[in-house]
Amino acid sequence: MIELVNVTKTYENVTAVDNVNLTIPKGEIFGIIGYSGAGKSTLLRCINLLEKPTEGQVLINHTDLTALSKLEVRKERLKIGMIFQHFHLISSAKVYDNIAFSMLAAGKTKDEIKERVPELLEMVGLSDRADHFPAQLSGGQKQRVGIARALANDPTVLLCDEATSALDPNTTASILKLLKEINERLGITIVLITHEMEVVQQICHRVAVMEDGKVIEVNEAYELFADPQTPLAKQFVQTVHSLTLPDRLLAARTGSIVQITFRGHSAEDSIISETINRFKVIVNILHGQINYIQDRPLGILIVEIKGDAPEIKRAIEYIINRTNHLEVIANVS
Amino acid sequence: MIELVNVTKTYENVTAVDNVNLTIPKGEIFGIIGYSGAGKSTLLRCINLLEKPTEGQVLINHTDLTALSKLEVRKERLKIGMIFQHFHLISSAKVYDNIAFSMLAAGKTKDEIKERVPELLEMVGLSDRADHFPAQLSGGQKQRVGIARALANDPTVLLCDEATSALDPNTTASILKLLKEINERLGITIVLITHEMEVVQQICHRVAVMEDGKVIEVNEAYELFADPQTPLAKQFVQTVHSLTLPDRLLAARTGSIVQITFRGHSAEDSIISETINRFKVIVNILHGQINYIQDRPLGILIVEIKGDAPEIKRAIEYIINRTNHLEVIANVS
Amino acid sequence: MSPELFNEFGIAFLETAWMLAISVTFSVLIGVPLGIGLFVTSEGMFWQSQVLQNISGTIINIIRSIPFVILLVVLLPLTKLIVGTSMGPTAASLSLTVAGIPFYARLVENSLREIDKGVIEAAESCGASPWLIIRKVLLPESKSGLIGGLTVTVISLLSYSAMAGMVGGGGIGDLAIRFGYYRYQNEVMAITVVFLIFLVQLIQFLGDRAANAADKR
Amino acid sequence: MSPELFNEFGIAFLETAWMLAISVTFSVLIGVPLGIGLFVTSEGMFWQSQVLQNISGTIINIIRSIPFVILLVVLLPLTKLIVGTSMGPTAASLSLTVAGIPFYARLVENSLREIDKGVIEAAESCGASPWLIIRKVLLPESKSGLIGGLTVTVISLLSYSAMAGMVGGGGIGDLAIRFGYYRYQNEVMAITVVFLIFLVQLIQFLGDRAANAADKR
Amino acid sequence: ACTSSEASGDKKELKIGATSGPYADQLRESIIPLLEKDGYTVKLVEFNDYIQPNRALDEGSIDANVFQTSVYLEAFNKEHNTNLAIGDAVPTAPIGLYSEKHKDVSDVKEGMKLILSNDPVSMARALQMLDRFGWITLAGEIDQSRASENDIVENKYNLEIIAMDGAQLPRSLGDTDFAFINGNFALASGLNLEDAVLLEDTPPEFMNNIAFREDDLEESFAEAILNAYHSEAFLQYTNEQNAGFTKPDYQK
Ligand SMILES: Nc1ncnc2c1ncn2[C@@H]1O[C@H](COP(=O)(O)OP(=O)(O)OP(=O)(O)O)[C@@H](O)[C@H]1O
Ligand SMILES: Nc1ncnc2c1ncn2[C@@H]1O[C@H](COP(=O)(O)OP(=O)(O)OP(=O)(O)O)[C@@H](O)[C@H]1O
Ligand code: MET
Ligand SMILES: [Mg+2]
Ligand SMILES: [Mg+2]
Repeated sequence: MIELVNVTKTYENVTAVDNVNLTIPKGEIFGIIGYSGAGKSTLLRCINLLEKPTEGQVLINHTDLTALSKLEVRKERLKIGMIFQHFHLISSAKVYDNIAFSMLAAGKTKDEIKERVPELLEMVGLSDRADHFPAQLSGGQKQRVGIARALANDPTVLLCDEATSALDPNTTASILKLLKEINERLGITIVLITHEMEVVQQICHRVAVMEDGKVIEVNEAYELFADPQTPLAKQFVQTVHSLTLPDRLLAARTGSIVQITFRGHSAEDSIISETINRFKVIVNILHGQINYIQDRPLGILIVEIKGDAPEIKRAIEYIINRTNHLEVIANVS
Repeated sequence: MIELVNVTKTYENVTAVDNVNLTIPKGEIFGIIGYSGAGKSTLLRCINLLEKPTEGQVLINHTDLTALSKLEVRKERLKIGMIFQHFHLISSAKVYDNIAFSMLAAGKTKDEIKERVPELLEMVGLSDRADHFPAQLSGGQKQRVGIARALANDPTVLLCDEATSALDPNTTASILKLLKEINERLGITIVLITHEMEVVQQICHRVAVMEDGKVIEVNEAYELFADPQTPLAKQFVQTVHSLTLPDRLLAARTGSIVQITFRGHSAEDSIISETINRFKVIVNILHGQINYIQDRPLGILIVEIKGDAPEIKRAIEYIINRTNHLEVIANVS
Repeated sequence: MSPELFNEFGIAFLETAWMLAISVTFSVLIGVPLGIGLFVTSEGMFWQSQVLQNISGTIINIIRSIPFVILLVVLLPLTKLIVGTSMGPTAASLSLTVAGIPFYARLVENSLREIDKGVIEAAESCGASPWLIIRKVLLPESKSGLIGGLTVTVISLLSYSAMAGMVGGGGIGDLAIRFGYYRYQNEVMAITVVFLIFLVQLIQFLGDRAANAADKR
Repeated sequence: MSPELFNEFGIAFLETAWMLAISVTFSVLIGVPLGIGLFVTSEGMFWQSQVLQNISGTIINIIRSIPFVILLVVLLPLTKLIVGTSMGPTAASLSLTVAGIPFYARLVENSLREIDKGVIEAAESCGASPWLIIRKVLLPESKSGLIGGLTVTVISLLSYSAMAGMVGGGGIGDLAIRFGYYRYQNEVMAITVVFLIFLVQLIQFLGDRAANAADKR
Repeated sequence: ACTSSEASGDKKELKIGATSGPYADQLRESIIPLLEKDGYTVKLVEFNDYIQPNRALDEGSIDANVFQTSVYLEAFNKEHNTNLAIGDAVPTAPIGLYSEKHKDVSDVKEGMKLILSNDPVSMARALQMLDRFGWITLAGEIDQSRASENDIVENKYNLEIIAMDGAQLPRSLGDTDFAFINGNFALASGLNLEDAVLLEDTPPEFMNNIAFREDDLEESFAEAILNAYHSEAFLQYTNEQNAGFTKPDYQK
């Protein structure tokens, strides 16, 4: 478990992190989003004390890192893996030795290293690359080495600073899958910064939104998308749910156009089907997106409802009743 | 118009670009995607001869750049703006002077520069930052300066190498909007490399898929998503259309589960509604995504069809008839 | 310090200042273009030329490998031709200049190498001419490094100038050798060494400040 | 070349080799740790200490600001104490070493500065001890730069060693000075200078090759 | 003074120091071969400096040196508290006044340029000659080991006096009216001693000497070295190679 208590980090004249309080339970995948310069990296780096907070405490499993000596901090870091956007591998060391380095740091013996490194390589699918230098690997492969290195000492916490931003969609997908697996299989707590909302959507349980060094919103990933609390979060979410209809389409429609948000159970019920059966209306799905966030569906559909005005009205009332979220975009009839 | 004829670029032992033929008509936004190291940047840099092709011709508006003298190439470059992932602004020059530089390169007079630069700053929304140094700007602001610089000499072609990869979703959205506007308002041809499929989806008219230096697929952006031709393109598209249902959901279902792809007209018709009206079935939308690519809808829905087996069968046949794209995922009944 | 010594010291200081002024000025005037030349003819740059690289690289290495005393002797005919005399501070300055040029040129080249290649490329993609790139990108972007290199060059030339006494150039270093060493006047030695150290620290301090002020990153 | 001169030349070469061997060895043995010390006590590094930085920076600047000729003289008592004699190649080596240490230390520091800070940070985030980071990250990652710096140091010490003649150190540079400067035998001077140039080019060539081979980026 | 390491009389391995030039040549070409015939192994150490050879002699790094005048040696002994002693004089190249433009001392004019060596002893010799010409006035008796331009109390012709490295003097001869050039450098640069405007009539205190540690004066190696200098063979060498040198008493 990670607890940040009143954490503040000030550089000469900049307050990069401003009085942040956060509790991240064991086994959670916790996302941090926000504009460039919001303080995301600084906050993340405060967790393993790469950046010493100016004020406040960082507790990992109830141990206050800020109260520890340098040596003790080093020991704690063995339990905190970190993955970097730009990999930061030792360019003069082979893949094997890059991973071994991390175990040497933990004081592991040669034999332990010899046993463990191949396992790790296997896990990240790089068994055949042990003898390559980083310069001979692709971006995704380098990042896998970074992950293997971060996991070498069986950490309980994994910190990722934009670990997939520089990667192509396929590689990103494979790395997210790996992270999710690790989280599920080993119960590792993962804190990750990203500017890709799909990453949040695909693997985060909860998310913090940062602005000007402050955490302005902490929300379940699902809730963040379904019902963002702050304007900033709304903006970010909209970039994913940008359900704007082409003018051409709007112009050609004859019925009422409504946007319906289906959350949780309502998304799994056949509400559209039932509406069609109950009322004399035709429902045409114009636009929409259903995302499964933490295996829970969040659906947004823009539909056109055609029929007699009273019927449409009743249909809309019915849908509101079932979903609680309906917004009329255009009412032609 | 950009024509690449048999363009090949070889370094000592690597063929970074391998016999590429492409024609990009005026006013098009053309995307390039592919794995890291596929040769995307090299190809793009061949267009303005930052990289001189080992073989082949690069024609811009029918002028063969590879046949020109250095001086003439410089003149042609005035008509080709370029935007870089890492901005590459002159750190010792103010925003104003960074943009002015580009005009100095074109031999513009002081007066012309004095008139044009504020216009450009206005266009990218940075009028109040003229006197700032790059170090005092946010990532998005730096990129806007980069765009203003690239547009300073009214180019007919704009080359972008991962211009939004390092930016947060909001900034990315605002820059894409700007690019789209420029393209529509000024008719500038834009060639852009990206690893973000949403970027392709949002602004590209056509897309080239590269692998090992070769262009293995050139497709309309819409077709790329609707019907990718190569396995690589399929993989990339899937990262956007990753319609995987949680096991929990699949297990609990009682009807047939089918995936339907709606393209073009079929997406604008109310097929689901009609199916429900025509047959004795209940249709429950489990998952789905409708994207408007170049204002044309492309929809993928996973629906559960419940009812009597023969009815379901007829419903499915009807849908196939109307959409041509239906795939049965699970047949419970 | 006796009045004569004080006087002597003043003259020596002026001689050193004069030698440095000349040699630093010309090291900059010739070293900067040379350094730029080395850079822009290097691989991947706009005037790439392996031949020019090799020739200039070799000449620079040659000058740098000749002991300064020998350089002084070898250059006498040239000194005579240019300065009109083979002795005195001005004559010594020529040898200092010849030693200073390749030294500073290399440092200039190194500073230019540290400029982000992407910025130069961006300038090229604008269609900028090499001259414009040199004036508006290379020089401003490396200003801080150029000043830092200049500091190192001035200090090195100050150190070399101690040998200027061989051709009657005088200066502070020569004072230390002639009086401090040959004539056992330890206080002269001590004073000059302390003064030299002070001077170097001052040069370094001013150089560092100027370099920082020039850095906009 | 007469047989005696040839002989003289051989001896001079051995003397130079000996002076370089000693001074380069100790410049490395002391300069590398010192350079590492300078780096790891700099801002943001794990043993950050402004005090140590200032002290060592000042000492280095002081040594570097004293002209080598004067350094040679000032160090004589120390030389006597350590080497047992104040003359000959071994004695000269001590002054060369004292001049070489801060020179190489600065170059080592500069090479270390060029290591991607992120790699060091990644190592720290692994919980690695400073020693492990020095051994497994700093040294291997800067190997190419360290070799490049060593090349520069060797060439500079070779150039300095020409002044070793002052304390009877001999060597090739001294041979050039003795014959070329003191005896007006221009042809001997020419031969030695050519030899020196050749030697410098050779050192540079070998250094460049080794540095390239060490670069895994 | 330092101890000489081998006090025994049968020391056979010698190191002799000299400054580059005729004194080193005398040793290399005549004296050392003579000594080697006597069964000695001799190493010649060349210096480019006037202090190090004495230091080295004092600390026992070398066994004898040849480069200095008696005046210089006495001053050195006093300054450094050493016990170095003179064995005997050697043929000495006289310092001379040279000029490319003038033929006689009387050609001196107001504001002329004059260059001389910057080492104290050579400078003292030059200054004393100038004093004798009546060009300048020195402040009484000058310290031979510390003399400098500062000892001049009156500069009658307002001569511009520039001190520089001794070996550099012949090279700058063309840029000056007069130059005091040490004989060794004059010869090395191709000047003839006879071409001098005026040669120093070297007084005994300005003869160059072979010096030993005082304790070693009686040692057999010192005797052997002196014998070599006193030999007929060396006289012959002197006549052939060192024409124009001022000869020590034993060669007269
Ligand atoms: N060493 C430092 N000295 C001074 N200011 C700093 C330092 N490091 C970071 N900052 C400032 O602190 C603020 C937060 O920086 P941080 O890197 O945490 O932002 P971020 O949210 O990670 O941004 P990005 O998305 O661009 O990585 C910024 O304003 C930055 O300029
Ligand atoms: N100067 C060069 N010398 C040798 N090989 C090079 C050079 N530049 C690029 N390459 C190689 O050419 C290939 C294509 O590189 P390129 O940068 O075009 O790829 P990319 O598709 O842009 O990749 P990324 O998505 O990582 O930017 C790579 O294998 C790369 O290693
Ligand atoms: N060797 C010099 C000469 O003959 C005198 C040196 S006295 C230390 O002029
Ligand atoms: Mg960050
Ligand atoms: Mg690229």
